[in-house]
Amino acid sequence: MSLLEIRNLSLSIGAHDILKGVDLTLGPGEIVAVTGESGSGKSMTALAVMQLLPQAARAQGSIQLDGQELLDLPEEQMCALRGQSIGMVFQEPMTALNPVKTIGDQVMETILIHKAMPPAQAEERAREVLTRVGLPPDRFPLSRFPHELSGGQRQRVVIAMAIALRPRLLIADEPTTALDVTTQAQILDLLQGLVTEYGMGMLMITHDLAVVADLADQIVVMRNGEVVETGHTRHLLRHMQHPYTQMLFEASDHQVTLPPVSDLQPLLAVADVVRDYRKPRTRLFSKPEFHRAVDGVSFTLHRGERLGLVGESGCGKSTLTRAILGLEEVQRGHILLDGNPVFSGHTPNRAVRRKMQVVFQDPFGSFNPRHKVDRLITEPFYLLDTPPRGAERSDRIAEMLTAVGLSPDDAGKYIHEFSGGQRQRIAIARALIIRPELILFDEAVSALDVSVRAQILDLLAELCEAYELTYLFISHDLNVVRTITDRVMVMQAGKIVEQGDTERVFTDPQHPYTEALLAAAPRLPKITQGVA
Amino acid sequence: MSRNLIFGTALSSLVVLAAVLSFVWTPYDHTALDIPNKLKPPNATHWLGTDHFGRDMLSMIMVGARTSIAVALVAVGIGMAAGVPLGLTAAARKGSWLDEVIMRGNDLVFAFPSLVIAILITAIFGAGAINAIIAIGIFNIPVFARITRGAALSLWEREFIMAARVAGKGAARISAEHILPNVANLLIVQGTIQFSLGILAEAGLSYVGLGAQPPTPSWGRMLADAQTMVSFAPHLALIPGCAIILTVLGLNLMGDGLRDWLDPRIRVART
Amino acid sequence: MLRYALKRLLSLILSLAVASLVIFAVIEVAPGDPASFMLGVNAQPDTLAALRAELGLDVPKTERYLDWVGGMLTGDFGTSYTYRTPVSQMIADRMWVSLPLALYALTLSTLIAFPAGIYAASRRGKPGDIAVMGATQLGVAVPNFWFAMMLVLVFAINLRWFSAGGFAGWDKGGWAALQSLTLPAIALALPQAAILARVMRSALLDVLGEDFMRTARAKGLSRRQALWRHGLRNALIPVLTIIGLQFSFLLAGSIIIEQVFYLPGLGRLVFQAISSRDLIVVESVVMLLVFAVIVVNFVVDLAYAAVDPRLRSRT
Amino acid sequence: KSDITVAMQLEPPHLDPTSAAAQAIDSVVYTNVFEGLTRFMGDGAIVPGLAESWEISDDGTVYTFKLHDGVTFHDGTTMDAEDVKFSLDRARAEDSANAQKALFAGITDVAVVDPLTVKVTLKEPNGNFLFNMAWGDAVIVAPESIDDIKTNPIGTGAFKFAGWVQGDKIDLERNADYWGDQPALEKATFKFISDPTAAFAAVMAEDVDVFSGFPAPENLPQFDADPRFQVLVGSTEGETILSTNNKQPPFDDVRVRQALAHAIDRQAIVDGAMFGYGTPIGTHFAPHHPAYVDLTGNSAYDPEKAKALLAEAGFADGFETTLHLPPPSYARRGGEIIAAQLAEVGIKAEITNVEWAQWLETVFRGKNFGLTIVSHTEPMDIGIYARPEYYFQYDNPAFQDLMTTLNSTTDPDERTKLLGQAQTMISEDYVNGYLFQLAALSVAKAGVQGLWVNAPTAANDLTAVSWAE
Ligand SMILES: Nc1ncnc2c1ncn2[C@@H]1O[C@H](COP(=O)(O)OP(=O)(O)OP(=O)(O)O)[C@@H](O)[C@H]1O
Ligand SMILES: Nc1ncnc2c1ncn2[C@@H]1O[C@H](COP(=O)(O)OP(=O)(O)OP(=O)(O)O)[C@@H](O)[C@H]1O
Ligand SMILES: [Mg+2]
Ligand SMILES: [Mg+2]
Repeated sequence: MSLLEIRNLSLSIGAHDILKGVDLTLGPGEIVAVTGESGSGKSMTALAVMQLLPQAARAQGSIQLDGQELLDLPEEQMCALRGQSIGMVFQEPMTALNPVKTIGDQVMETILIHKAMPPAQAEERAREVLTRVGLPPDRFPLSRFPHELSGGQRQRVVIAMAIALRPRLLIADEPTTALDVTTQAQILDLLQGLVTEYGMGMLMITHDLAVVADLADQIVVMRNGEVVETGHTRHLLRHMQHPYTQMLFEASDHQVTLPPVSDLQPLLAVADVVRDYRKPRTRLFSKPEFHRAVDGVSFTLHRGERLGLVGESGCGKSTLTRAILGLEEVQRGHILLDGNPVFSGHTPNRAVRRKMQVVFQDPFGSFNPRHKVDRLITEPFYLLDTPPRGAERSDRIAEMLTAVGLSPDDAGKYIHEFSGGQRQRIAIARALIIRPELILFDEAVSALDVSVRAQILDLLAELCEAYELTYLFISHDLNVVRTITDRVMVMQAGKIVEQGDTERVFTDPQHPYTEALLAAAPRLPKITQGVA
Repeated sequence: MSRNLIFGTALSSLVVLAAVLSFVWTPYDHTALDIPNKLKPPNATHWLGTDHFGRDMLSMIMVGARTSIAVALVAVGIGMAAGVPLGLTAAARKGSWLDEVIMRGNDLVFAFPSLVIAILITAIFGAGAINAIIAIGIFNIPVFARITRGAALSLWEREFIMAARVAGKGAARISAEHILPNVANLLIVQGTIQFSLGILAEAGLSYVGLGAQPPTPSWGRMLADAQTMVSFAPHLALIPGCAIILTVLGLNLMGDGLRDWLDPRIRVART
Repeated sequence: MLRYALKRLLSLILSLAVASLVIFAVIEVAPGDPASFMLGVNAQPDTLAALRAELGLDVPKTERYLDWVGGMLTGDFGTSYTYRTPVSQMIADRMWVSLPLALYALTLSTLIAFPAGIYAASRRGKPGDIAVMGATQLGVAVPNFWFAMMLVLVFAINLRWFSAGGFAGWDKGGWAALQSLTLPAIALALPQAAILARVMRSALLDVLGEDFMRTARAKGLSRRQALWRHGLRNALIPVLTIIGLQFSFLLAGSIIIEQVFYLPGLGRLVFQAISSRDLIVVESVVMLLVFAVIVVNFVVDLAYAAVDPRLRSRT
Repeated sequence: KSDITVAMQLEPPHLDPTSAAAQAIDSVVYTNVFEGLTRFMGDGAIVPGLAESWEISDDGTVYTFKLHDGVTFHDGTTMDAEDVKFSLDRARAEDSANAQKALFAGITDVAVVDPLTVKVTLKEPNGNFLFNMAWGDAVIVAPESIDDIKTNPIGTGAFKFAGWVQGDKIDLERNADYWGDQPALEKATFKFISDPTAAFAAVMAEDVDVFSGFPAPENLPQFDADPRFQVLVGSTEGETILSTNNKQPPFDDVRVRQALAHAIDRQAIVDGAMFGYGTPIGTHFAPHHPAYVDLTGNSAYDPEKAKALLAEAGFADGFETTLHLPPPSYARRGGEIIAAQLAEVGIKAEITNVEWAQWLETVFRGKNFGLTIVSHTEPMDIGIYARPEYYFQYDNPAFQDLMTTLNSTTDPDERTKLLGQAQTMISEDYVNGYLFQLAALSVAKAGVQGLWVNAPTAANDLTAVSWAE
């Protein structure tokens, strides 16, 4: 008999139908992965099982756990099930823990709230599960507070809380999305180990198809609140039925062809750059200590070249970007663009600045919500001595919008009228409008859904053709970097540990860190397309 | 628009309307004494009765609204005019000595018990509307400085500010072009609330005799005058009291409504 | 933690120093001479000069400032011009009225606000919430002195349950003293309680939307358990700020309230001292109030650290 | 019942009546704690105090006082001629802090004849000398207790100082060793309630037994109608006047001052500000005094005449001036009414409310004012009109001569005549706007008897007060 059985689950919030007849089955010891693009209803399905839906939500259909119907279970009995029979792990480890309670208390709470065992024993159990998730109490005492742990460690605590009572069902909603590739690999390993060890069933929600392919016994693909396809992993990968599923997998491994690099004139020269941040003082009059975010970085970027920069979160990628843009002074070394320093004296160099533009990660945060698109994308005109006016200005706007696949009419709209992908197009238009010689992409596609990401990568390739772009592409997503760059640098703790032609680095990494990074990254199996 | 906003706006507009109307028309001359007819309860000729000098209460309440609004409005204006630039500067220069000085200065003003200082200021420089405005205004400065800085700081973290910096814009320009419009909602809401607090403060100062001077009517002074007569002429205390309560209530409801309407996420300090 | 406390302490001392300068400067420019006030309309010039010398008013201002500050550091606040008794003694006496009053009011307002705020937050949008919030809107709008007037009218004059004012004195027993502080405390507390209840509610609602509350529910805690075990302590952080600020409002608010109930507290003292130009008393009392506010905020900051472990490790 | 709680508005700053002007000091200690050679009675009469009797030399310059035997101070020391000499010499000394030094100005010598006899020599005869010696500023104090007299007053009176809770109350208790008749009360508490509302509430709630100098006349009818209370309405020495800066244009023109006088409706002020309590006056003199001349006719309410006078003085369109109002309600309320009445004849008086300290500084000493309202509560103070530097700056040599003559005149009839002349002179010169004599208003519980109804000086004489059975 199956552990969890969802039949014809429909859900509406007010007038919106969020889920439409979702079916899903999960057996003990099995991992079922639910995937699909953002907003497809993955989280809502999970929350429905937990009966932790938003207050206004109305659910119909049937959700059975070991034959027990959950939808019409009274709240007290549901409370008894949560934590005891069903455990749940959430996406954001940074906020999923109560900041004012120790991790020991929080893990023990799961046990104590169900009166499963007396406090002394509960504490013993807490130690045990924390050890199991890789936080042995001799190194991570129960008295630690969440803020004293890293993101990955916090996620382990959340997992420990969820498995403390060995629930039959574990629900994990994007448990690794917020984590580094290496940490992600460890956490996924841990989850898989727990499932086999305890014989739990796991409902795993993720939009990362590589993870899905790696881990799941069964895959459920959702779109707009409906299950479009479901099946055993190996079978589904080989025989995709639904075009949406195919599109999803195709887009995840999207490849573009870049035009060849013409001549190799050096454009950007970064030599031995060091950027220190002053740490908060530990003692009142002690000498300030420094955190070295960028540590002796040197490289050259040639005109027409597409350079990648990869590395874990916090390794200093964005800091380097800001230094190159001349937004912050560096403590040592020089950054020359076309032979001129970006920072002269203590002031940014305007003449150099106008040769550079940037595209940021967050499609929602990178625009002033109060300005219209025309004003937004012409902001870089401020760098020009004689900015275009009148008809010339509107022509440039129209040209740029068309170039990034939007319509000139969009100039009069506000940013909230656009989707995430469209916004990123606008961001690219803004970067291109003064025809800079260098563009920096700082995680420019990381926040986008796979299909949208594929479109943006296509757009970039087209633009390379049309405008002969030179760019530095920063990302933690190795697959993307691999296809969109000619050369790549690997950064670790502020240092560039390896650089070389992209293909060479990916196929034959020299540095152990690069190797580790590549090994940790989940990879999509080669999918034999069009068999069906 | 929420019920709060509609009700609050209606109530506040009523008060503003009464104040504006009082410039052109009041039922009686609000300064005209009629001692033989003093302390009359509300009746057909004097809708809200007469005070201890026989003056028409309705006329006085209408003209008093003028005083309350003027004092509170100008005080809020002072607070905004000085506080917002300070807050913007502090945020733009986060962590610098300038930020430190501005914020410590704010803390210092906050540390002074506002009413004591207001009393001191008016006692020293003389009672009167102008000094009341200054006294109330000074304590509005740190409120606006703090709230502006707080909101601006989080905006400075946003990527669109980074984009503006990449476009070569300086801190002053960014503050004016990007930060200010984005904190405007917050300031409007806080302004409404400070406005209502200003009305209460003016009433308090006038109550202790340090607000607008006679013959300019003021709700607070009407209350002070009424104090000893509550037991035999309760309308003298009830009417100005209700005027204050309704005005403040209206403004607060409007502030809350505005906040929900303009942006449900913004935070407003209510102290 | 200690470092954090030390750093806050340093800025506290700095604030106090600046505050003392400001207070002295502001008060010294006040027109009105304490000596001529004391001697009245028929004072002869020579008498006046004699008195000014006796009061130390003929000393240069900088010297007087240093004397004053130096004295305060050793607990000597000088001698009142009009009362001719040590200011520290007067303040100490008055403190026994003002401090219990402020604390009483603070306790009352907390006792009212916490349950009201928690109740409203847990019934968000339901009639109970709307009723409580409506009441608080009204409470915020009521001027406390007007409220005090109404309390006296109803409870002292008409019902005669409480005395209309005055202070029984602690020597008459704590009960009598508390009783004479009850009406003033209520008058001070209710408007503050309204504000506090609103803050409590919105802080709780914010916390209820946090991810860790969902985590708590996922562990099997009921809505109520999650609220009490995880919500309250986190909501306490903004609430503490307001309580800290309220303390200064209560101290200041008591100036008027003490007037209405003729309580011999600091507020009355400062009012009388201002009108009789007993500058040294004014300076010292205002300084004391500022000191109280700064210290309370310091304590609130430390309380934060007790509530929020993130602050403990921060330097 | 043998204890009483007397409330009053102002708290004394300290308790030495010989070194401050504050009337609140006298209100507590006069005759209760401290006594002088002579004393006021409730009806204003001057009777022997610590001096049993006295002889006046024929030329009127030597007073020989015979003191009561067996009088002791509260600290047990005896009161004798040395103490009298000490007290008078202290008051008239160069560095004396006595607020009424003028009272002692005429004394040239104080000599101890024997322990119970003192001889006081004056420069010239002074018809007011015994009156002067009755003032609170002239009470007899002892050198032993002078150092902390301000906080621990040691006098000879029927009550001893027993404690002071500053900001709240002062306790007195019966002096068992009192030389005179024992008072009926064993204990007395003076409570200080400055706020008029609080005063009303305190009386209503029966927190106090007596409220002397009740600040809110509007509440008296209520007390009167309530059988629990009695209302005592008497007279004070306070001439409430619209003081006018005689040196400041346009008030240097007598026509303008006369216009002011006619523009004011006294009765409206008495009704509006004092709710009917107070006697209209036409000159600076107490109506209950035998020498009083009713001159209210000189300044009858007549706005038309006021306008005409203003036009004649060249102010047909009126003018602007300032009106400084000290805290008491007679001034604040009266000021509002006067401002409105002046506005009727075209005079725009801008009201500035001031504290007493400010009033003393700007108005009284700085003479920087146009108009102000104040009650002159010193008894028999018409002499201030002979001082040209006095804040209203009336400089009339004829009047000054009149006063010199008066001071050296001892014949009662002659004095009455001279006083009448003086009253008329200032009334016809319209020096100030004469409004009304301040009423002494007190509320007491129904059973209290023996209280002063009038207030010839600031005092709450409790020696004769008792509770009815
Ligand atoms: N509290 C809510 N009130 C109203 N609508 C909601 C609420 N939460 C989610 N929705 C809507 O429900 C739909 C499904 O959301 P859900 O969170 O399940 O998506 P998801 O597949 O988990 O997406 P993601 O990958 O971005 O987490 C979305 O359209 C979303 O806008
Ligand atoms: N303004 C700053 N002040 C102090 N430290 C900073 C500041 N900005 C960045 N850092 C620190 O510098 C290091 C590098 O940060 P950076 O943002 O460059 O990392 P990143 O590689 O871009 O990471 P991510 O992939 O998460 O964006 C981090 O440890 C970060 O904490
Ligand atoms: Mg989701
Ligand atoms: Mg980054």
